[in-house]
Amino acid sequence: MGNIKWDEFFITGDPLILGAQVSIALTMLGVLFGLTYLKKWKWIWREWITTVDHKRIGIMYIIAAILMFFRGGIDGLLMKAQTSRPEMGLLSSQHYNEIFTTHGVIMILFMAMPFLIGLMNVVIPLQIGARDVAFPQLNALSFWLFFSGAMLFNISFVIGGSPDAGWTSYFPLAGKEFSPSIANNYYAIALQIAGIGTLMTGINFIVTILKMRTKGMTLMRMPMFTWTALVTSGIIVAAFPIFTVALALMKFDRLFGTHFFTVSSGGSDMLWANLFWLWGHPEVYIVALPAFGIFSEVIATFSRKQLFGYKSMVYATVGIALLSMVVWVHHFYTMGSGPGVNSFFSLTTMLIAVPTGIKIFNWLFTMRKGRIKLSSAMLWALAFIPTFTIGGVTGVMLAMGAADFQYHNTLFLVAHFHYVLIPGVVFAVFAGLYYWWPKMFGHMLNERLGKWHFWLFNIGFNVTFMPMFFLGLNGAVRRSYTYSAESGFAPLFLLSAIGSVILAAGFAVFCYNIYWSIRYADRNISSDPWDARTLEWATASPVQHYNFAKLPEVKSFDAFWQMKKNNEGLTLKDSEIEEIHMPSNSGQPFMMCVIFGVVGFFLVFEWFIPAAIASVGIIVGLIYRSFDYNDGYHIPVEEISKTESTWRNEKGEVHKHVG
Amino acid sequence: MLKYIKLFVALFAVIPVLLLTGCETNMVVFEPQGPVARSIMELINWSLMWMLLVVVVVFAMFGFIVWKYRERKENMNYEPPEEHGNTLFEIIWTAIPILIVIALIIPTVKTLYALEEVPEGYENEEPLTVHVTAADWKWIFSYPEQGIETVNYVNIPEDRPVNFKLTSAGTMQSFWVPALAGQKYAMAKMETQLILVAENPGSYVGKNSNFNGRGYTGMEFEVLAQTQQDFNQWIADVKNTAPVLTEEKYEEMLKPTHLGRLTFKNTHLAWVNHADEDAQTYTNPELYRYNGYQGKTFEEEDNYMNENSETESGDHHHEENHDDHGNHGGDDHGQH
Amino acid sequence: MEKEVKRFPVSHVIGFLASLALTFIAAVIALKTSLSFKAIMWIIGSLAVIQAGLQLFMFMHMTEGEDGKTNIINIAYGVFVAVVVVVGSVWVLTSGHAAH
Amino acid sequence: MSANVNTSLPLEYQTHQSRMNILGFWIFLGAEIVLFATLFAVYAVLYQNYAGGPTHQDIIMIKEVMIQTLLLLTSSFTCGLAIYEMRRNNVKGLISWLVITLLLGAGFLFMEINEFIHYIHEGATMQTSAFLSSFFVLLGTHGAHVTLGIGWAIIVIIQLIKRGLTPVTARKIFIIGLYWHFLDVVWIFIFTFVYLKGMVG
Ligand code: HEA
Ligand code: HEA
Ligand code: CUA
Ligand SMILES: [Cu+2]
Repeated sequence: MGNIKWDEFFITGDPLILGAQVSIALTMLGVLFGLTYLKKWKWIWREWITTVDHKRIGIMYIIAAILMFFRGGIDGLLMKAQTSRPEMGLLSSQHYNEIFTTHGVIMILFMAMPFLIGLMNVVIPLQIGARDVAFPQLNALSFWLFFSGAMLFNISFVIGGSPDAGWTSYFPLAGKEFSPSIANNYYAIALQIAGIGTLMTGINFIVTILKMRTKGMTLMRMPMFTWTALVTSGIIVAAFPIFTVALALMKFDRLFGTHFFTVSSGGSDMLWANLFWLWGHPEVYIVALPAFGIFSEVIATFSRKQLFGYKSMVYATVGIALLSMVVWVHHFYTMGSGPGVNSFFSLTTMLIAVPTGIKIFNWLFTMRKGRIKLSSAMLWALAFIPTFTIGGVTGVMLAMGAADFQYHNTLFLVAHFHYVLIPGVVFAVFAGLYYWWPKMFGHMLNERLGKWHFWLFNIGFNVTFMPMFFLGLNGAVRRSYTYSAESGFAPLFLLSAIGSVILAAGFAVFCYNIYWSIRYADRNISSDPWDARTLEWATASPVQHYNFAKLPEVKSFDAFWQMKKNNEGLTLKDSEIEEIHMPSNSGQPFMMCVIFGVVGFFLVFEWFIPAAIASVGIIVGLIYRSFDYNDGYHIPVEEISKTESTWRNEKGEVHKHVG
Repeated sequence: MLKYIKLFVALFAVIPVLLLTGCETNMVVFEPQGPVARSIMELINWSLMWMLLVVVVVFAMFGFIVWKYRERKENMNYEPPEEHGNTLFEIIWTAIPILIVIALIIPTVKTLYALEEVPEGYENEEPLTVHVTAADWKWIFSYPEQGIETVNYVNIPEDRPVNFKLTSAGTMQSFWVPALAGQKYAMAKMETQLILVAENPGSYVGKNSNFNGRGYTGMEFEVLAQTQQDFNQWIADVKNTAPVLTEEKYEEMLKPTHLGRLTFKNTHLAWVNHADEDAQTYTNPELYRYNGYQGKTFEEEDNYMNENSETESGDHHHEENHDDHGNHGGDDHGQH
Repeated sequence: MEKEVKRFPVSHVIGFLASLALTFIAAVIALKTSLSFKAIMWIIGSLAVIQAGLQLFMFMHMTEGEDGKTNIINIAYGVFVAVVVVVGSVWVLTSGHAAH
Repeated sequence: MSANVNTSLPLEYQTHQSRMNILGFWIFLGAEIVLFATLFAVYAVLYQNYAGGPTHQDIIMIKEVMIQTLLLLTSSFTCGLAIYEMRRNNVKGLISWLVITLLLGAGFLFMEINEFIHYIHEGATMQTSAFLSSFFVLLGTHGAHVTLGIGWAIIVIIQLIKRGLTPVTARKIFIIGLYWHFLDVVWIFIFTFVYLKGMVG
């Protein structure tokens, strides 16, 4: 570490980056100042940083994800600005490369996944009638590791240089031979740290869902979102170890000069592509499946009808999960593995259309004969169906190996994946936020602003990405920072850029909606404002930290709906209240986050001795945890009955109506 | 509310229309200039038809259901029935997609196998072999039979199959001439193969579609299809007038730069074929130090730059630090 | 599942002896016979799989407890993915490529 | 959460939390299967890419490897005996067998490190060729797991001595047992598909 080259350490020379550096510094100072001024340090430490409460962890995930959406979104806008006219000079090619790389990584790994995991955290224990997840402290650690990885990745922008080899980071380009800068170390190390957190989340949720369901909730009575969370966790556990290994090998190649993927000494670049997509394809279903679960809940609630074909929905989900492990080669049909391999993977890929189709039609038939209430949450779910169908059928076109030779690496592909990712994930998290917001915060998001948000975002989305299909078919390739005027691409690129402005306006309305609702929205709302069907609505809003004073008993699918219909299980008598055992808060996960961040940072800069010293901290942390026998604490009966009386009516009934 | 729904339906109705018209506009994928690209286009059209069917059915059902069952003032008292599912319906919408998948996979497999062979009707023509070496950021074409080499353009005879043997001197590229054929990767230390035929004389854009670093944009080349006579004439001209490619010149060429067109009357295959497993690796890690904090690179025996990395990297760093806006593509950029 | 109170850990000893035997057989077949490479690989590969099963059932008691069934599904799934990864990678990366 | 105690079960299964931990660990082992499978896949793809460097036959010391295998197999057996003693509530037996297990494990590790040093002296390092990169990383990952297992087991033995056999310590021991057997399973495949195959092919 002796001779740090400071001139290379901070990225300088680019006004955009200088602006970013200044604004980051100012924001950080502002936050620090605000916390000090408002004397909130203790509060934030006690109530948030050390929390092991699944709802708060979920909310922290969501906040982080929204921040990352901002970062990724601005990357997207910059790219659109750069390609709005031929031969634009807004971004240099190097800068453009860094931006699409960070955009892809951040959007998928630090926006989509944490957003969905955040919603899972908030909702799943409630939906299954549990008081927390199986391993609350591990859950906090998962969050903090994700956070550590995300922050490490983000500082690359100002310190050391951003990764620039695409979110797929194909070798040999991403190797030291062609990217000697440490920028790509950030990719390997930050994703590794976040990935460990994700893997643990997967294990945690499998055990939670299998072992912590309340009495009577058999597997086939679980809400659809819980099912998709379970299956998603299964994919996480199967796929993330592959990525862990791939990233580790990448680090070995980059830091220690091994030859897994290098051009020289027998390495195989194709091996990286193979391992990356062995994880990467399941990854897209990791983000898609929970989203499907959210839509299932929202559509059923706002059609006032049970989910149509529940069983086939479950089988379809499991089918998608199994198929998702055997289609990865469709990302590199063009690598020349021969027609036999390509035929096989064309078939497996197309087969995913079948279970997905089952889902689409089941959603449509859930609405049939229903009474469809066009709330903001429902609008997102509705818009999802046609737009995702477009994304899906273009996916099937890509799946046809021979045809893919003409689509691969073009904007047609870029259009496809935004048409599945944005309706399939972003619409879902918006639907989920509008739907569960009252559960999380005790007030609703403004519906009027919600409609503005919806229409702007939706129109903007289609205008941005629809032209890309045609650009792709006309030969426009992806990841190209500019194009010539003669190419004839200019009009559609411009249209697309205009769309992205509308899209951004939609997002801005969303942010304003959050701000407005926090300040002005009515706090006096029912605990069940949508007249919903599942157990999370059977308790207070916002949910008390122990979730349920008395764990509900489930007798059928759509448990809460049936409880309301038969008017049973909704009241709580004082005599039924017992002490509740809850886990204690812990500062350790946060400490681990810091240590992992420091170790990661040193490794990025290839300073091995400091990294080794810092990693002792990790070992100490693990040992400390092993000796930690803290068994939590008990909430006394009086406190529970006091809390319960604030939201139930005098008879102890669930408070149902807005008033 | 009504207004919203109308807007909704209108918005999504535009989309299939756009898709439909897609087939008639002048998009390169739909204007094939040879049998290989045409067979892919036929497959695409076949799939478009089915996809359109799916889209129309889903959109129609969607529009109808949302319209008919939306909440209105009149139906506020309507309480939807309990409905678990319907086995018959579920079987139908499992079976039909399976049938569609079958309808799609059969021609896909046929085409996949056909693309490996010389296209139908050209089996009797002797294919012309051209070795393609992709380097950062230029395309090198070697004609082993004719013994000539070109950079960033390739001339081929019309109506004769051309067998491109693809490899790379470093990063991974994708060789794509959309008007003539689909793409295929070019990778170091291995060889992939792409066969195509140009039916008409003409100039077609070829490009790299696989991102490979800072100079990726503008890594294009021209494919010029000529009559057999013109082609022969061109070969003869090259033999007479072009300079000789030396090993030094070649190594210079492999550095990460954009070059214009070049022509030589011999080929680099004489001293290296990058497709060989144990070919020398002419990598220049020192020349890629242009962003961020520099980590260490590893000395490989075959890193070309090792001996004199000091001087070379010194001045290169300077010159390449500023972006290469006016620097890309030489004269092949945008000449189509 | 009943508590294990037997005086002698029969299943462990059998498992141990079996694993020793399997290891030696594999070593002898691989190092001392002159069967074809393919034949040897199939034999020693199968022996390895048997031995792994031995560990899972005899030593790790995979099927015991209220989650025995879950464990079986879990491990079967893990093995499925493992096979996909190994066989799939080798298949994809060795077929079709002209020079390798 | 410590409610739901069922004393008719073996100690390690008695609390609901313990049952969850054990299930969670099994699922973790599922992930470990995939992790090692990936390393095996990498090895299977690269194992002939010698790049002019040493081949299997040049370096493998099959006798030493046989001894390592025996050590690890035996340690798996003694680890099983430890759990067996635990279920008979025999803390002393439990600790003794555990210590023997760890000693065997340490012996294995010692030999493996020697083996690596020997290879490096022969000029076969991780940087020499793709074959050796995959070889060292596959073996090294297994070795790192063994190291971790030993360290972790020591920590748990300390807790066992301090607290005696409780549902919590019993569960921790049980989980380590699972881990240890699992590492043996992985070794069987390494032995078969790296060493024996290397000597044949
Ligand atoms: C949420 C994310 C998500 C989802 C859900 C999907 C879903 C699908 N994807 Fe997509 N895909 C991505 C994200 C996603 N994808 C990303 C990020 C990439 C690019 C990565 C990169 O290179 O950077 C990509 C790339 C990608 C490729 C690689 C192309 C290339 O690189 O050349 C292919 C090829 O087969 C493909 C296919 C599919 C298919 C067949 C589906 C199917 O699951 C779709 C199924 C759905 C439907 C078909 C619609 C509904 C069904 C019906 C109405 C029934 C009837 C329909 C039929 C019978 C057709 N995708
Ligand atoms: C979930 C995943 C996700 C999401 C949501 C998005 C969202 C967007 N993406 Fe996406 N994108 C990817 C995943 C995603 N992307 C991936 C994986 C790649 C491949 C990367 C690679 O090639 O390696 C990619 C690549 C990619 C490209 C291709 C680059 C290229 O190949 O040349 C482009 C280009 O237009 C693009 C644009 C956009 C835009 C405009 C949005 C918009 O939807 C974003 C909208 C959000 C905002 C606009 C929010 C912030 C803005 C405001 C609040 C407004 C106010 C503030 C200001 C204007 C300062 N993306
Ligand atoms: Cu690259 Cu085979
Ligand atoms: Cu995919």
